[in-house]
Amino acid sequence: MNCNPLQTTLQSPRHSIQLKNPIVPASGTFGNGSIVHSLYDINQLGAVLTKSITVEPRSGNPSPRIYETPSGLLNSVGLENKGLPWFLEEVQPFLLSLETSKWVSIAGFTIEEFETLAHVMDTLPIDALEVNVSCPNIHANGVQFCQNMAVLEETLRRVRKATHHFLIAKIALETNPLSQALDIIEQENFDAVCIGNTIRGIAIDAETRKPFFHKIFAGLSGPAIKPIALRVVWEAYDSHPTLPIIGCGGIQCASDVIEFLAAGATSVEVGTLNLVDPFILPRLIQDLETYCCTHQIDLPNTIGSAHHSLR
Amino acid sequence: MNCNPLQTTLQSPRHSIQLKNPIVPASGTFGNGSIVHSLYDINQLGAVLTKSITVEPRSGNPSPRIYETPSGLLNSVGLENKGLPWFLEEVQPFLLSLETSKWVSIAGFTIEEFETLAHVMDTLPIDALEVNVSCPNIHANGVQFCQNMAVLEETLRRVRKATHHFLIAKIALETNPLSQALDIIEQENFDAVCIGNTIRGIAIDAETRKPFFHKIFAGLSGPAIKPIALRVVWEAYDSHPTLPIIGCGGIQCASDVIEFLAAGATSVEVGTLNLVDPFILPRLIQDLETYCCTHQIDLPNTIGSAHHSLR
Amino acid sequence: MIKTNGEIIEHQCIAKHIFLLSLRYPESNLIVEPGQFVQLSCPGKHTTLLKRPFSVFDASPNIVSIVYKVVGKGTTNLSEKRVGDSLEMILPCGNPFSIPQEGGLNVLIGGGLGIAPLHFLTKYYPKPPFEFWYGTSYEEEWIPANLLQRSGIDLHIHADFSTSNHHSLQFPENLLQKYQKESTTSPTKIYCCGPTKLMQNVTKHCMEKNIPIEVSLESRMACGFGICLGCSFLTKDGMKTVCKDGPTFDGSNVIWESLT
Amino acid sequence: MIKTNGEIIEHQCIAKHIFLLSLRYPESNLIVEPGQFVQLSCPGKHTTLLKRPFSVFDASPNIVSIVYKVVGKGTTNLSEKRVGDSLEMILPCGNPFSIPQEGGLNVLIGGGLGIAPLHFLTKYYPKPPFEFWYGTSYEEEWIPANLLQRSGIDLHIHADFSTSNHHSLQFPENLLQKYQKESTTSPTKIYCCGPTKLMQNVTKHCMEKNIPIEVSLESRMACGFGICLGCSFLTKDGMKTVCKDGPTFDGSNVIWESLT
Ligand SMILES: Cc1cc2nc3c(=O)[nH]c(=O)nc-3n(C[C@H](O)[C@H](O)[C@H](O)COP(=O)(O)OP(=O)(O)OC[C@H]3O[C@@H](n4cnc5c(N)ncnc54)[C@H](O)[C@@H]3O)c2cc1C
Ligand SMILES: Cc1cc2nc3c(=O)[nH]c(=O)nc-3n(C[C@H](O)[C@H](O)[C@H](O)COP(=O)(O)OP(=O)(O)OC[C@H]3O[C@@H](n4cnc5c(N)ncnc54)[C@H](O)[C@@H]3O)c2cc1C
Ligand SMILES: Cc1cc2nc3c(=O)[nH]c(=O)nc-3n(C[C@H](O)[C@H](O)[C@H](O)COP(=O)(O)O)c2cc1C
Ligand SMILES: Cc1cc2nc3c(=O)[nH]c(=O)nc-3n(C[C@H](O)[C@H](O)[C@H](O)COP(=O)(O)O)c2cc1C
Ligand code: FES
Ligand code: FES
Repeated sequence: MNCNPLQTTLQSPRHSIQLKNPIVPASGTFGNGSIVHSLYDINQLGAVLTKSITVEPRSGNPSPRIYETPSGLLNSVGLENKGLPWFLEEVQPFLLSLETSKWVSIAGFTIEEFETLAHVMDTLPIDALEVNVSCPNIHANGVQFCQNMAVLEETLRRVRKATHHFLIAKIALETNPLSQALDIIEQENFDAVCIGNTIRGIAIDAETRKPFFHKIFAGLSGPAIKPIALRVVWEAYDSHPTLPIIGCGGIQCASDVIEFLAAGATSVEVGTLNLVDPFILPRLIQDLETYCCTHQIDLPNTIGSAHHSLR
Repeated sequence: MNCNPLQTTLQSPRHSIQLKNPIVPASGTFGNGSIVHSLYDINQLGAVLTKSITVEPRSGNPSPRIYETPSGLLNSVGLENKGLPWFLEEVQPFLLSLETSKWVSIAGFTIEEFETLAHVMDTLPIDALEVNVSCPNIHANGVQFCQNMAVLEETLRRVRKATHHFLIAKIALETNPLSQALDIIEQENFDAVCIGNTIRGIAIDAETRKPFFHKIFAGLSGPAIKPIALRVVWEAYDSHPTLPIIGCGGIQCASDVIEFLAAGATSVEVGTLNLVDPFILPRLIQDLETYCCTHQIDLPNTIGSAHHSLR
Repeated sequence: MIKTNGEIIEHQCIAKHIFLLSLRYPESNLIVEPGQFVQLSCPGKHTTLLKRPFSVFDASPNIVSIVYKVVGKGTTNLSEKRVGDSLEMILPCGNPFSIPQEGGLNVLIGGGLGIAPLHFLTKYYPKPPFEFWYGTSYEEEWIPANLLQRSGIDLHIHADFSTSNHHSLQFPENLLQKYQKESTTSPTKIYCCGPTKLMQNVTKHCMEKNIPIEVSLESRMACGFGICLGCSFLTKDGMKTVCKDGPTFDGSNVIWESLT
Repeated sequence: MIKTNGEIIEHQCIAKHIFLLSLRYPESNLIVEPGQFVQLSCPGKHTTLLKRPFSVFDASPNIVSIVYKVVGKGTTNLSEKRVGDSLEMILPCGNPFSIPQEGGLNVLIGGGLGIAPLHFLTKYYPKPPFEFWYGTSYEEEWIPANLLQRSGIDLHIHADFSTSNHHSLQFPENLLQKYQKESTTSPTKIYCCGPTKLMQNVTKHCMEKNIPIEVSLESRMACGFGICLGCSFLTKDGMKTVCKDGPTFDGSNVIWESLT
């Protein structure tokens, strides 16, 4: 059989990055790569993406942090990380030693923090910077950056000024109005959008009838949210067909990947399933290859194909 | 053991309805009650709620209409029903013969249709009218009534004028801004809010890489959405503690019911699980009774208790 | 219609990806008729929520058998179950076939697993003469003849693997034509179950020849007992549910275009 | 650490709601040490997504055994599995206990199922003298002594059902006090596994008496191998993950308040 390669290109007006394949780990569900690299060669992945880094070290939220829901996971990790200086010292050397696309995720609680992070990352020879604008903005009453259009615009503008890197805005699936947020992402010369992060949910302990998490709210991820993530990707491609989309939410098998591509994603990120099966990413790549072979399709023509089928 | 009764009261400033217990079938997942009544006595339910009725008969959406997702269900039934005259002739007599709280769900595609339905229902001796404002408004580009605050306000106002019934506004879980929608519900003298309807999702057939549903978008329900529904109930109770809330989304066991009550619901609706297990509602009532007995709690003190635990 | 637990008492692979599964349940007064189906929960490694509908292939007091093909999550889970495992089920669902005429010639046309309810029909009504036509496009999916004949009735099984068309559209037309040339009596009734296209073609043929035709339809289902309208489709008598108003229908009443 | 399929070769109920489960896997060169755990997938009627962590109760080449208690969805599913079924698992996870000193007196304190990794410790290191103290608050959950002794080592099992307090807090204190009165030699090391409160109390005692204490912690986990930070907690050396940096820790390093 004539098998097409799995290469995919995230192409914006100003930048483009080529990936060996569309399979990328989602931030926060892959550590910083080194643990998984001891299990298999992570250079085979489309890209490696680190856990969101903040300026200051953060001990995150109190335990418990994990609650399983039907086909999903609520997490209240709270962006635990050892902060920017540690990242530069400990994570950077490993990341830069990799031979695939190297992506770093940054998270701020103020616009200034985002700016600082982008500025520092600008000097590193990485391939893309994912800007986690789905975290709460402490200046806007804890509302997510992507939920306040003025804040979003200002944040993206200042990040864009601070770095020449390929920039990905990672937004919440609840972003409203979605179309306006995407307009801003395009206008502020971001190169791609990642759709999306976890959905806000809560858990209550039926035994004690108290909130399960200290922070009450937590982020829902996993297969449960896939139909929603797929819908938001669909809508984004529909309204912004030239903005590269990285689909994320509940992916667990190659046909899920195909569905996200057909809905309009150029690549995907896989989160929760890494926690269920540490070896899932290489299998996804293999299965995707098999799928494309047996169905005689290539990736460039698959991206957005569910939309084209309607015309 | 000293067991407390499961009675619960939906109490608004102008109206109150007492239910034998908090267990109510969700509209559209129970037919009009008669099929299930042939399986068990549905008079034991807290209330019986009919499938949403529209003014005109509707044949609904083309098949396929059902797609299973991980712990969830996408449906594209499209409000199929035989219309108002049929309802009055065929459903009404059965409904009125019941000996529990009788609720009717109405859905319109224009404000006028809602008004007409409310007006006609006003003459029937039913106990509550659930107003499905989560369906698309054809005058507002198909946006749901509850997503456009001006439309929502006007709709509720005219429905309220058209009937003296106990009125429940059934809103989408995605309603944004939620707090403003709840303000409107209270201001327009609605008596309760049902939170919530299905969440918009899509499915793509990985084999053909085409949308699975003719209408592309469908409604996601079932256990997958429970953490989200519970969160919206929590937020509603937090901001509007005196507005009675009917919680709905993914309930499948008695502890789910307890969680919704603790989050702030006064009663609950069960949808998808009726389709999985036609006998679930009586079992929920029984299990809830057992739970309350073994935990020595009563319903009035359970409602909202997860909030009180924080104070 | 009841909900009960069925204990697996027989589970064997009878063709490629095709299994015969028999379940024993405690309720003894249940009447299960040909054309009805069961809603079977299929838990296992692959997460499932809804029960899956399967036609009754055979039934005797306290026992129901199905024949199923592994096509996805639920049926894969099912195939890993073993004798002694127990599964929740709802049964009987839907309306049975109408009673075959004793004097007449009842012709049964089954495509693929459409064989299941027709097999039960021949077993349930031992008196009427049946002619049983069975086709499948893949030789390896052929259900062994001894399974279809185990009811002790003399069946005429016509098989046709010659068509590569996987909807087996030619098979009934060829046979119907052949039948009409060679036979002296015309069928008094045709019962058909199989791929939708097959049933549509047979119905067209029957309507032309004025032969009563009864079909057993399939649809994506959620509840399986008429409360969700997930399986509604348009008939000449208006919208009907496959699960509750059917799955057996007078073929001439079906508006085939509405069954995607 | 590998992902593999374990075939159930032994599954028995050994006390109320408590089961012994042994799985055989194909990989032969795997080293599994006491204190490590397995992440076991628990599919079945109740939907589960994540694997569940269980301490290794015993291991020999190609075989790993756990002892588990039915407390929720996954363990209920597990209890319905039968010999011959196979389960996906990740193993070995986490760090083992440090090697017990051969000359010294190693005291093991297990509360409830905390017994599991300690049992494996006694079996894995046959030489060092152990004193094994085992307590459980519910008599019906008592794991039969023959299971704990089957390794052939002479164990001193001290049981105490007298406390109705279900965290069994009194049991180790009573025993530690008794021990210190009666014995001439002091323990060279204490290994403890059980409810968090128990471990916290034992640690406090040990720190007062200057006895080295190693604990095996529990936490709600997602990944079980250090990539999600779902099980992070504060130690005197900063944030650590239970799954990757532990589950075995020097008790004196743990900040107990951060383990809710
Ligand atoms: C009234 C009725 C009687 C049936 N009788 C039989 C029978 O006797 N033997 C048998 O093997 N099958 C029968 N089916 C089909 C059977 O229900 C499906 O094959 C089964 O539900 C697939 O479940 P799954 O979880 O393995 O597939 P899924 O993982 O849910 O889906 C995989 C694929 O299976 C197909 N499929 C899914 N649901 C249905 C459905 N409801 N109907 C048809 N195809 C579907 C689709 O192509 C889908 O892409 C019957 C269906 C109906 C409605
Ligand atoms: C390192 C480690 C070793 C363990 N070793 C054993 C062992 O040897 N034997 C054994 O029986 N159990 C052990 N546990 C606990 C075991 O993992 C849980 O009992 C199990 O995950 C519960 O799964 P479930 O699906 O049945 O419960 P769920 O339905 O998920 O939850 C039901 C209840 O179980 C409890 N629970 C859930 N997850 C955990 C968890 N990760 N840790 C503790 N309690 C939990 C909670 O009280 C919860 O409310 C260990 C846990 C860890 C972290
Ligand atoms: C434990 C956990 C930690 C996460 N941490 C981060 C993070 O640090 N930064 C971020 O942008 N997203 C984070 N996420 C979100 C994931 O990257 C991903 O967007 C989300 O889980 C949805 O994808 P999934 O359904 O495949 O998991 C985290 C998710 C989980 C489950
Ligand atoms: C098949 C189906 C049909 C539905 N029809 C209606 C309807 O007519 N009117 C309505 O207000 N909600 C309708 N709903 C939504 C349910 O009433 C309920 O709000 C939703 O399914 C969430 O609850 P659940 O997760 O318990 O199913 C329908 C849901 C399903 C699955
Ligand atoms: S499947 Fe629900 S009405 Fe037929
Ligand atoms: S459970 Fe994921 S880091 Fe420990």
